[in-house]
Amino acid sequence: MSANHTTYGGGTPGAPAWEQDNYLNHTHGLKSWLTTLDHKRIGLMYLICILASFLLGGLFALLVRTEHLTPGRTIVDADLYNQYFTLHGAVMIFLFIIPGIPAALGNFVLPLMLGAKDVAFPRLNLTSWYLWVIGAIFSVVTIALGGVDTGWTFYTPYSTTTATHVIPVTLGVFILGFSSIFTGLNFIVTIHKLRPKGMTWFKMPLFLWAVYATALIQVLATPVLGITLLLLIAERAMGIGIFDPALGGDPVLFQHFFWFYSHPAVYIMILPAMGVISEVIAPFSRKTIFGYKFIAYSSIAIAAFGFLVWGHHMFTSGQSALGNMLFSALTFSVSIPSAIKVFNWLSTMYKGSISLKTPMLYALAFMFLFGIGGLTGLFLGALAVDVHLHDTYFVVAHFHYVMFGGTVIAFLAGLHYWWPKMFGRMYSEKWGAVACALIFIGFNVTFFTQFVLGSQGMPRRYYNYLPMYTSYHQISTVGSYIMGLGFVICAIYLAHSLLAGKKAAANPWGSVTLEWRTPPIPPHDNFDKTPLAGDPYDYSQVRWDAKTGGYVWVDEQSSAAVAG
Amino acid sequence: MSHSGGHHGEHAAPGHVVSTKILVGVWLALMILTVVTVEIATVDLGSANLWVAMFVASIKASLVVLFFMHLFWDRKINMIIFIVSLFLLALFLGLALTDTGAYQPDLIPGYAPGMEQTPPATK
Amino acid sequence: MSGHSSHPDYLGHHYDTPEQQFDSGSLGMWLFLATEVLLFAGLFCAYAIYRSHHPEIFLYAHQYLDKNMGALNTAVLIFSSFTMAMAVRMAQLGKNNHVVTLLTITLLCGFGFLGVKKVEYEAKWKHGLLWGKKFHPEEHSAGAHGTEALHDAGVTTAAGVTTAAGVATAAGGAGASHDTGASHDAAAMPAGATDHGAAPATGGSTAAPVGINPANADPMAVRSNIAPPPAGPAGLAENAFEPKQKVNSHATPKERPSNVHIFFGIYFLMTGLHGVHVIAGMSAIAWVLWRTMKGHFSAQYSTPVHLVGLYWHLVDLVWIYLFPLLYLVG
Amino acid sequence: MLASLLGSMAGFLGQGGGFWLPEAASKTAEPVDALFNFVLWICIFFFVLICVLMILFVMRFRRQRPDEEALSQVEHNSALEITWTVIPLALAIAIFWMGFKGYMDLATPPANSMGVQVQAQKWSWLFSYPNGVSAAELHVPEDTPVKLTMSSSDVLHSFFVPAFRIKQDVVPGRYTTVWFHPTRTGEFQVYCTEYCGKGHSDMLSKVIVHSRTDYDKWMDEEGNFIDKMPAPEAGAKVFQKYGCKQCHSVDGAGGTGPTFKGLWGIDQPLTTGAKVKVDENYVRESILQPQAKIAAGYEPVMPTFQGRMNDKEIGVLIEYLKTLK
Ligand code: HEA
Ligand code: HEA
Ligand code: HEC
Ligand code: CUA
Ligand SMILES: [Cu+2]
Repeated sequence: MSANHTTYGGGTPGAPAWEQDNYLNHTHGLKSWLTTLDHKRIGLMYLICILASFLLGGLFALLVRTEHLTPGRTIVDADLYNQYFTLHGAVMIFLFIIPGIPAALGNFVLPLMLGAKDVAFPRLNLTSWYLWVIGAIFSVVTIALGGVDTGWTFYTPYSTTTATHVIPVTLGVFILGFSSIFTGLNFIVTIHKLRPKGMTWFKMPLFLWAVYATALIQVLATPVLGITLLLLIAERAMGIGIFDPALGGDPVLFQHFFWFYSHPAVYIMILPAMGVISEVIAPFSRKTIFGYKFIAYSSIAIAAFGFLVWGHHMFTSGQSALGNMLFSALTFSVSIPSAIKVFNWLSTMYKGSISLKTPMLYALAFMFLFGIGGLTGLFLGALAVDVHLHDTYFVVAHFHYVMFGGTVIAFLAGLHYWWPKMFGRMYSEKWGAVACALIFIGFNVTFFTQFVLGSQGMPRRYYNYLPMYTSYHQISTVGSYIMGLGFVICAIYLAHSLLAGKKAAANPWGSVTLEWRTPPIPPHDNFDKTPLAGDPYDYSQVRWDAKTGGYVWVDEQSSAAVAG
Repeated sequence: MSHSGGHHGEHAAPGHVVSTKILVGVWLALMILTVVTVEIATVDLGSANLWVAMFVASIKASLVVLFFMHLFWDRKINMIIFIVSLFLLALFLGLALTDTGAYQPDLIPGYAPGMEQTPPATK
Repeated sequence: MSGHSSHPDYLGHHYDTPEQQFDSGSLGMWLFLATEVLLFAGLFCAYAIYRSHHPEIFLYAHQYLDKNMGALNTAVLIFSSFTMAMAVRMAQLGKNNHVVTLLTITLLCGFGFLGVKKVEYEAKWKHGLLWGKKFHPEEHSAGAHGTEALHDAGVTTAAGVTTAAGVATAAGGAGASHDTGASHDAAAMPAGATDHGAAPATGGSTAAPVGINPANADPMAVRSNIAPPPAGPAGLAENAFEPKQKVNSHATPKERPSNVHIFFGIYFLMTGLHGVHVIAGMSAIAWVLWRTMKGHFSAQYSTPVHLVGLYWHLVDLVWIYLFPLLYLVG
Repeated sequence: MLASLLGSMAGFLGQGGGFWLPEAASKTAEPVDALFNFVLWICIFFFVLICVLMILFVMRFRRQRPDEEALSQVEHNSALEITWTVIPLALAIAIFWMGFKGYMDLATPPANSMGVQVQAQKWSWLFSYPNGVSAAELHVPEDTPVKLTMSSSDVLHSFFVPAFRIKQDVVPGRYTTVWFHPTRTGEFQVYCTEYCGKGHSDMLSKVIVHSRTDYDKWMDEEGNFIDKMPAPEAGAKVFQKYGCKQCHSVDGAGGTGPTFKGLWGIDQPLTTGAKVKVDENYVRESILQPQAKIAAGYEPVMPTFQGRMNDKEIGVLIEYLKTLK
C-alpha cells in the first residue's frame, strides 16, 4: 500500500495533485467508510454528524426564539416549549459542542500535525464514533417518543418525577460520554507516544497542547458524569433513594455530581477552540506566536483549575457559605490563564502581516465575542452579584457568548482553515466574509439583548414572560433569524466549494505545522516517511509561490533543486 | 527501565517480568492483611475503626498496584496518571463534604414522606 | 497490514517499535483505569456523604451483611489477582501452557466470586433488604427462621428484625459462613432476639410509630412499603430487645434509624457496579485465554494478557476498599 | 471610602432602574449594584482595550501582498506577560472579596427579623405568618427586616425578587432561608427561578410592602376573612391563596387537574375503574390525601395540603365548589 505514495509537498509529475491517491479516494464504497480506521475519514464522519446535530440543535433554538416573539403562547404551549429548550441544550452540548472540535477537527489534524500515521488506537477511534452514533440514536428516539423536559442539567427531583422520557436521553448521554472518554484517551496516548523524533513537547503546535489539556478533562471528568447518570437512571427506574428527598436522599448532592463533570466540560468546549485560534492567528499574522510557553501552560492550567470551581453553579442552591466562598474564589483562578491567552494573541498580531481571510475573520470575531463572554463570567463568579443573576437570561447570554461566540466561532474558523486540507478545494472568500458578518451581527443582536433582559430580572427557562420584556425578546428573536441566514449562506457556499470549488494549493495559508506538508489532500497513510518537525511558528520556512497560489516549503524547494 | 526481565535474549517482550518470589510474597501479605482488617474490625476503636480499616486497605491496594500491576517498575507517567485520578477522587469527596455536611441542621426532621416511619396524623 | 519488512505481524502499522506499542497500550490502559477510579468515585462520594450525615444508618445496617461472605470473596479475589499476575509472568516468558492454566484458575475464581455474591443478593432479596422504594424488611413470624438463625448468624439483629437472622440463615444454608470466626457472636445474643414473636412488652406502644398506613400511601408513589406489623403490636418494635454484642457496640444503634434503605441502596450500587466490572473482566480474561490457546502470544508479544491483567487487578483493588467500607466498619 | 466611591459610580448609572439593573428596593441591593457596576467598568475597560488594539493592529499591519513578511518576530516579553498576569489577578481578587462580603450580608439575617414561613409547590407560593394567617402573596411592613424560612413540597423551586437582589432555592426536605429589608412601599415581582415544570414561568407572586398601619389593617382582615365573608366568597379566596388555580380551572378549561366547574356531585371515574361521588368527604380526602384516589385521566401529581389548610378553610372551599355549576 505504500507503493503509490508520493512524498510530501511534491507530486507525481503530470497528474494534478488532487487526483492522486488520497484518503478520500483510497478505497471506495460506503462500507469502506463505515469500517475505516483512518483518522481522517473518522474525522470527516464526525464532522458530518456534528453538523447535522448543530442543525438540529439550531432548529430547536429557532423554535425557542420564535415562541418568545410574544408573551404567552406564540406557536406552542408550555410542555412543548420546555422540551424544545431541553433538547436544544442537550443536543448542542452533548452531541455537538463537546465532540465538535476535538473529535471532528482534532481527529482529522492531530496525527497530521504530529507527523504520525494515525492515532494510537485506530480501532478505538472508530469505536468512539460508533458510540457517538448510538448515543445520538437514543436522543433521536427520545425526540420521537415525545421528548424530555428537564433542562440539560437533569436536576433532581424534577428529573426523577417528570412524566417525560428521561431514561433514554440519559442513557444516550451516558454512551456519548464513553465516546468522549475514548477519544480523549486516544489523543493523550497519541501525543505521548507517537510524537516523532524532533518534536519535543515545546515544539508541538499549540492546538495539540489544547487538545491534550482537553483530553485530560475528558478522561478524568467524564466518568463522573457517567456515574451520575447511572445513579439518576437508578433513581428514576428503581427509586434508589440517593437523590430523592422523598426517600431521604439529597437533591443538592445531584448538583455536585452533575457540575463536577459539567463545569470542566465547559473547558472541554473552550480549550480546543482556543487551540484553533492560536493556530489561525499566527499564520494569518505571519508571525511567530507570542509567548508560546505561556499559552501552552495556560491550557494545562485552565484544565487543572477547571476541576476546582464546579460549585459556582450552585451559589443559590442552599450550598454552605463555606462552599460558596471556596468556589467563588477558585472561579477567578480560571480567568487568569484565559486573560493570558487573549493578550498573547493580541500581541501576536502586533507588527504582524495580517491577512483577513475567512478563518482570520472568525478568529477576530472570537476574540471580540469570547472577550464579552469571559468577562461576563466575572459577574457570575462574584457571589453577591450571581445571587441576582443566577438562572436569568444573563447566564443564558454569558454561556452563549462563550459557547457560541467562543467555541462555535472557533469551530468555524478551524473548519474554514482546514477545509482546503480536508477536501482540496477553496471556498468563496467573499461569501465567507458575508456569512461571517451576518453570523456576527445576528449573534450580537440575539444575545447582547439577553444580558439586559437577565440583569433586569427575566428568569431563564420561562415559557411565559411579563409584557415589560417583550421588545427585548423580539429583538433577540430577529437576531437569531439573521444568524440562521448566515448559516444557510455558509452551508451553501461550502457545498458549492465541495462540488465546484477552486482546487487548493497544498499550503494555501502559509502555515508551517506539519499537516501542510502533505499534498492538497493527504494520502491514506499521511506521510511516507516521518517528517522532521521544525518550529511550528517559524514562517521563514515557507515562501509565497504565485504559480500554485499557495506557499511552498523552502527546504523542499532547495532539496528538490539539489535532486534536480 | 523495562527490559529487566532479560530471560529470552534479544527479543524479550517489553515490560518487566516479576519474579515468582515477589508475587507469592505479595499474595501472602495480602492474605495476612485481610485477616488483620477482619480482626481489627471486631475491636471497638470508636471512629478510628474506619481510619484503621482504610489504612490497611490502602497498604493492600499499594501492594497490588506496585507489584501485581508492575507500577514499581513501570513508566512514571502511568504512576502519575493513577495518582492524579486518586487526587481527583479526594477532591470530589473533599469539596462535596465541606459543603453538604454544613446544612444538616436545615434538614426537615422526618421529611422523606416516602419512608416515614411515623404515619401522618390520619388514622 | 505491514508493508515494512522490519514490522512484525503484531506491530501496528503506525508504530515503529514493539516497545512503543507496548508503552502505548499500557498508558492507554492506565488512563482507562483512571476513568474507572473516577467512575467509582461518585459512589464513594455518595457513601462518604451519607455516612458522615447518618453514621447510625451505616452502623446499624451493615450488620445485615455477612462479613464472612465478604471475607471469603476478598480471599477469592486476591487469589485470582495472584494467579493473574502469575499468568502475566508466564506469558512474558512465553510459557503458554502455564498461562492457560493460570487464566483458567483466575476465571474460575471470578465465577466463585459471582456465586457468593449471588447467594448474598438472594438473601437480601428474599428479606426485602433492598434499596429505596424496594426496601421492605419483611417480618417473619417467629419460628423456624429464628431458631435456625441462632446457629449461623454471624451478623445479627439489633431491633428484633428477624430478617437479619434470615439473611444469615440463607448464607449459612449456602454453606459459606459455617463455623467461621464470627459465628459465636450469635450465641452471645440473647435468645429472645431472634424470636420476635416472643417479644417482651418493652417495646411499649409500638403500633403508632411503625409503618405507614398503606391506604394513605401518597404522592410520588414511593410510599411506604414498610409493611405494618401484621402480627400485632410487636412489629418493628423499637427497643424490644437487648442490643446484641457485636462490633462497635459503642455506636451500634439499638433501634432502626430512619432511612436505613439508603445503606442498601449504596450497597447494591457499589457491589452491583463492581459485579459488572467482574463480569467485564471475566469476559476479557476469557478472550485472552482463547487467544493464548490459539497461540497468538509469544515471549515477544503478550501485551493483551498484560493489559487484561491490569484491568483485573483494578477490579480487585476496588473490592479491597468495598469490603471494609460495607461489611466491616459499616 | 471605597464604598462611597462605588456608590457614586452606581449613582451615575441611575438608581431607580437603569439600563442594566431594575429598581432597587432593599437595603442589601445597594452594595450588590455597586459591585455590579464595578465589574461592569472593568469589563468595559478590558473589552474596549481588546477591541481597540485589535482594530488598530488590523488597520496598521494589514498584509498588502501575499509575500509580505511580518515586521518583527518577537517571541515573548516576560515583563509584559507578568504585567498582564498580575493586573487581572489583582482585579479578580478584589472582585471576589467584594462579592464575598456582599454575599455574607445577604446570607445573615439580622436578629430582629420578622419571620415568615414559605411553602413552595408546583406552581404557587404560600406565605404563612406566625399567627397562623397565610396568603399567596407576601405582605410585609415597610422598613422591617424579613426572614423567610422556605421549604418545598415537591421539586426544587427558587425564590427571586429582582428588586431586592435576592434569590434562594427552595429544596424539598430541607429549610433554606433568605432575608430582605425593604426600603419603600410598593409591589415587587416574585419569580420562581428554578425550573420546576410546566407552570414554572407562571409561578409568580408579589411582595407587597405596606406602611405600618396598612400592614396591620391587612393582617387584621386576612386573619378573619372566613368569619367575615360569605362562605363561597371566602372559599374563592382560599382557592386563590393555595394556588389551586394552577391546576384546576373554574371555567371548564383543561389543566393539570380536573376543572372544578360542574364537578360537585358527579360520579368521578377513578384510575382504578371505580367511581366516586364528589361530595364533602371526597373533596376533603382529595385535599388531604390526594393520592388516595386518582381521577381517571390524570397524573398523581397533586400535592397534599395536610397541615396547611385547616378545616374551616376546607369548609368554605367546599361551599365555593358547590357554586361552580
Ligand atoms: C465554553 C464554555 C464556557 C466558558 C469558557 C466559561 C467561562 C467562564 N464561566 Fe461560564 N458557563 C458556561 C459555559 C462557559 N463558561 C455555561 C454553559 C454555563 C451555564 C450552565 C447552565 O446553567 O445551564 C455557565 C455558567 C457560569 C456560572 C454560573 C452562573 C449561574 O448559573 O449562576 C459562572 C459563575 O461563576 C460562570 C463563570 C465563568 C467564568 C469565571 C469563566 C472564565 O473561564 C472566563 C475567563 C475569561 C475571561 C475573564 C476573559 C478574558 C480575560 C481578559 C480579557 C482579561 C481581563 C480579566 C480580568 C480582569 C480577570 N459561568
Ligand atoms: C453549543 C451550544 C449552544 C449553541 C450553539 C446555541 C445556539 C443558540 N441558542 Fe442556545 N442554549 C444552549 C446551548 C447552545 N445554544 C444551552 C446549553 C442552553 C440551556 C438549555 C437549558 O436551559 O437546559 C441554551 C438555551 C437557550 C435559550 C434559553 C431558553 C430558556 O431558558 O428558556 C435560548 C433563548 O433564546 C437559546 C437560543 C439559542 C439561539 C438562538 C442559538 C443560535 O445561535 C442557533 C443558531 C443556529 C442555527 C440557526 C442553525 C443553522 C444551521 C444551519 C443552517 C446548518 C449549517 C450548516 C453548515 C454550517 C454546513 N438557547
Ligand atoms: C400540581 C397541581 C395541583 C394543585 C396545585 C392542586 N391540585 Fe387538585 N388535583 C390535581 C390533579 C392532577 C388531580 C387529579 C388526580 C387526582 O385525583 O389526584 C387533582 C384532583 C383534585 C380533586 C379531586 C377532583 C376529581 O375530579 O377527582 C380535588 C377536589 C382537588 N384536586 C382539589 C384541589 C384543591 C382544593 C387544591 C388547592 C388547595 C388543589 N386541588 C391543588 C392537581 C393539583
Ligand atoms: Cu417553581 Cu419554577
Ligand atoms: Cu462553570
